[in-house]
Amino acid sequence: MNSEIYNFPPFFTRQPNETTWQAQLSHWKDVILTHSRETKQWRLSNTDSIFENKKIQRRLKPDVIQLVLSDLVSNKKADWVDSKTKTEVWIWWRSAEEWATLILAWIDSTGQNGSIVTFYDIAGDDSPGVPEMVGMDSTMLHKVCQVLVHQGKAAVMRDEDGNEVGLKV
Amino acid sequence: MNSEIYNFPPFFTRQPNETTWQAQLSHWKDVILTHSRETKQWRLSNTDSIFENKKIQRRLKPDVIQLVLSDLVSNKKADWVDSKTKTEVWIWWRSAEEWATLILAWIDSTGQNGSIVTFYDIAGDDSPGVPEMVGMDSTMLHKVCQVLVHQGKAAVMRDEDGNEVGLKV
Amino acid sequence: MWTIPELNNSLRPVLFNNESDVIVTDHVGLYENKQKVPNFQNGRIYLTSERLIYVDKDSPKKFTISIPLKAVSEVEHSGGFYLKTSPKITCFLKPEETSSSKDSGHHAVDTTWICTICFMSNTLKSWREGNEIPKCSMCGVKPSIDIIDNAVKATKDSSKMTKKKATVETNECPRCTFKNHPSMLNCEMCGAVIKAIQAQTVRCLIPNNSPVVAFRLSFRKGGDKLFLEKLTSCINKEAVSRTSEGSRDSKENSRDASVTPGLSGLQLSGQQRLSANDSLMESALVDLQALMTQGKQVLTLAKSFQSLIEAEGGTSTTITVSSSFDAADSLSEDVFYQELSRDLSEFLHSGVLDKEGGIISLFDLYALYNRSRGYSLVSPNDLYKACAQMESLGLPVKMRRYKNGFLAVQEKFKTNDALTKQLISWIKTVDASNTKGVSTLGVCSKFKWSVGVAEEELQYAEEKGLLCRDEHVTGLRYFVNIMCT
Amino acid sequence: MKKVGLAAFDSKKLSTQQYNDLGSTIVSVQQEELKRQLSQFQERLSHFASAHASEIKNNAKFRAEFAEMCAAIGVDPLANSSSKKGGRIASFLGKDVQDFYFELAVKIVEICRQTREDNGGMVKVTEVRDILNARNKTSAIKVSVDDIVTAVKTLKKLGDGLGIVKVGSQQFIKSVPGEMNPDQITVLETCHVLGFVSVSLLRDNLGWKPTRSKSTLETMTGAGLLWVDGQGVETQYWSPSWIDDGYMVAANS
Repeated sequence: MNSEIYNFPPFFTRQPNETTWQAQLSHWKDVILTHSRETKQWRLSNTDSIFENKKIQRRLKPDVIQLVLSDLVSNKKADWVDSKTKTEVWIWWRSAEEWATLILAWIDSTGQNGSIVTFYDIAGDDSPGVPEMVGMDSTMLHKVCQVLVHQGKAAVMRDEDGNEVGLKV
Repeated sequence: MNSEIYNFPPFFTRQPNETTWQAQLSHWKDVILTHSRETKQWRLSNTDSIFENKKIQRRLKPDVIQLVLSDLVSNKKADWVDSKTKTEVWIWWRSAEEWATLILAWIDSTGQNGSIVTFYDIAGDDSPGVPEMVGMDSTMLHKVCQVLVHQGKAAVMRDEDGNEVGLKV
Repeated sequence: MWTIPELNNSLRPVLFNNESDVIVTDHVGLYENKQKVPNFQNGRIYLTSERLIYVDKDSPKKFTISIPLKAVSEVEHSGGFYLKTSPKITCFLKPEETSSSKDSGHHAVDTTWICTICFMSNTLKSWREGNEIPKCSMCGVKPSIDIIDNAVKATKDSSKMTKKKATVETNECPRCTFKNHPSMLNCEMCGAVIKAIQAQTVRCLIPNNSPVVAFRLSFRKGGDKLFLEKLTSCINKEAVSRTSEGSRDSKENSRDASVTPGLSGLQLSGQQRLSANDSLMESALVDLQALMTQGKQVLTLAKSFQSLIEAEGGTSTTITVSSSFDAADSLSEDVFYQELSRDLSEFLHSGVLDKEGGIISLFDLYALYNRSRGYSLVSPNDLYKACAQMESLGLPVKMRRYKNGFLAVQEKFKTNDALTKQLISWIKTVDASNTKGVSTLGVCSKFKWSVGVAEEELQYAEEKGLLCRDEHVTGLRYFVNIMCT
Repeated sequence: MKKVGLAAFDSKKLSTQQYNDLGSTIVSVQQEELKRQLSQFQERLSHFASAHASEIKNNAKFRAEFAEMCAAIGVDPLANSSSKKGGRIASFLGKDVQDFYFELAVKIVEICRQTREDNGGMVKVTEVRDILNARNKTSAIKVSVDDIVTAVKTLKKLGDGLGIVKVGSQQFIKSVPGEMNPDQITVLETCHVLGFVSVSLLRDNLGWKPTRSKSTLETMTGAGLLWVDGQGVETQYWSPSWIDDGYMVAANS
């Protein structure tokens, strides 16, 4: 994480200068994405501790946090968990497309082409699964699979009561 | 204590805002100097009643009192009685130079030029002495006399065992 | 007869010690005898208590001239209403001024010559070429002509030499003999004028037009009647004051000789002081003239009360600079603003601008300037208009408008970016690690700016992306912007 | 007959005592006399000023000297002890209504600058009025809130940076740039009731969530608009306008 910026007090004040503010937003984007990747955090709430740096006693004001999150969403780096309340987002530190290719590569490398692969296999907690995808949120995983279906590379398998269970590549 | 700010509750809390804190310090300086002048108090301890306003149940915390006293000293309005323990100060609500000129004026007006004037005459408890100097602490009086000596306007007279007794103008 | 006056950096004539402005009118042209003086056809004419000064509009430094009122014998107004030409005021010059046109080469000189017979040194009063050769006062023998000539030449050389030596090396002050630096105009110790500015005198403006009998002022945009009225009153006053000069003896008020010691002395001196005060108040405050003449004494009396008041804890507002500019309603609209603008520039350069760190907000300038005037105050609108013209008048100061509408006046040569560079480099030295930033108060104490100016300068740097801000409960601080790299 | 020995010593002590008493009485008597004379001089000077108003006004050199004299003895040359009793027009030294407002504008700028560190650049108009009227008690004219508002309006010409801000029923003079957001205005308004606000008070009365109150209060404290009192039952944020007369002491010293 770019610690120099994160320990820079003005980083926690909304900058009135437009160019500086845009730069500040993009720095916040990097900080959040890196943080999520390193801590394997798929969801981020607007009260997450990332928005407070106790070491320099600075924290981002609530209204500014919303601006940062909306900026993430508009840059397709995150999606609102609930677009009405807008209190939490899913973090795409890798885009859905990148995750899709990773799944395909994993399926290839484990020779499971053509067989049915359940969500659990891909990202189950204690299953080897796709590297770095362990514990991915089901909604996010669902969206990644849609990408594959959309690309015609896989079909979604449903169990008896119709909720999606796995993929067939 | 008539000044309104003395009855303003936040006056007894160290203000977090730097600018407000500087204003608070200077108000405390005025309050203390006026208090000393009115009550003819030459010394002020860090447990003096001035630091507590019972009417509004507010009192200044010890560490803040030290800050106020050190501010007085750095502004040459007070001297530490003992610069190690720093528990008490002498209050210069008139500077040593001002007191010196007052002594000279008093000596002139009472026609004692050239004669020996003892500390007791100047500031003895029941001697008329220089107006407002009655009961001045000997160390302070000594410092004032040093000013006169330094200006070459007077010489210090010592008794047999060498401690200073009076002035010769 | 014409002298070239000195202009200060706001292109206004530098007034002598007790000289004061009376009136100024622009769009005036100058004639010598009957002819138009080229290059002197469009300028401002200043009438002061002692001089008439013409300052050209286009090239003030080159075409500026002045003439003492003493030289003018009478004044006449002509033209204007029925003639198509603009109204004029003709000033006739005193005869004897014009007649001293003799070649100054060998004007009268006092010399001493030594008699070759008895070696007696005889002094010779104002000897001229053709005079008859004097006899020696001791032995009555007439010396030969060349002895007299050598003596005359010797005294002339020595006087010229001493005069030159005196001014070049020592520049000694006539009043207190303090040896000033050669370039000093006023003595550092007592402020007396050492070198009357070598006012080159010019015989006539138009070549070989002398003797100049009169000069004429042509008023292209009016204002002549008012100017005439003020000019005639000045000339009459000039005449009156010259005759009474002899009688005004400045008697030094003698200090009471004996100081009786002791208690009775105390009582006596106290009584004397009180009665002296009473009599002074009695006589001085009778009418304006009395107060004028005894002004100095009354001022010292007032000052003596000052210490008493301070002991009482009252505040006595000390007025720093008094501005002699008079917003008398006699000036036309734009001349008023120009003169106000120039006066503001002079006021700022009397130390006020330095004290404010080179930039002063229009609010603070308004308060300080009006405080220094004391009376007939200028309105905010007047001050704004005057400041707005500073740059176009070529004054050393200019008005600046910050982005959010804040107005200030600063030195002309200082560019905005130069100020910002200065600010940034200071912040970098004070907070090299860029971890604590600077507060507005810190900037104020460093650059001697007011809080308002400091905030504007910081925001200007922020708008440029050089600084960024940190809003925290302890207050607002500014850091060097590292987010944009 | 001169006393000798111990007796001489005693009497000497005695006489110095009387000597001193006499000395100090003389000093204090003269002090009183001087004070009487000073007020007489001030009176005469003001009277003289209004009697010779136009002459003083037109002679620039003398005017400056006269102003210096007034300043030295505590007569504020800008004060308008009008010779016409009452009424808005101060005809001291021939000043008309305009001069009255310019003078007022000068003092307003000075007061804003003086009290800025206490109140963050927001001073109540009524407070400015009290300071002005306390300063020249002798003047026949009492400055009103409307006078101050008008004077501030004339200052508009000198650029943005000084203006009137309405907070509920109260009017403030704001001498710092930047706008106050609605939440901050509401906080100041709520302070008019008790002098302070707190997070719980804002929650109970305005239904504000603690995070919203904390953030607004913190910004306002950072801007010097509120003082913090940490010794109440809960942190209380006070409006400096409640220091009130305290200003007068500060303003006068």
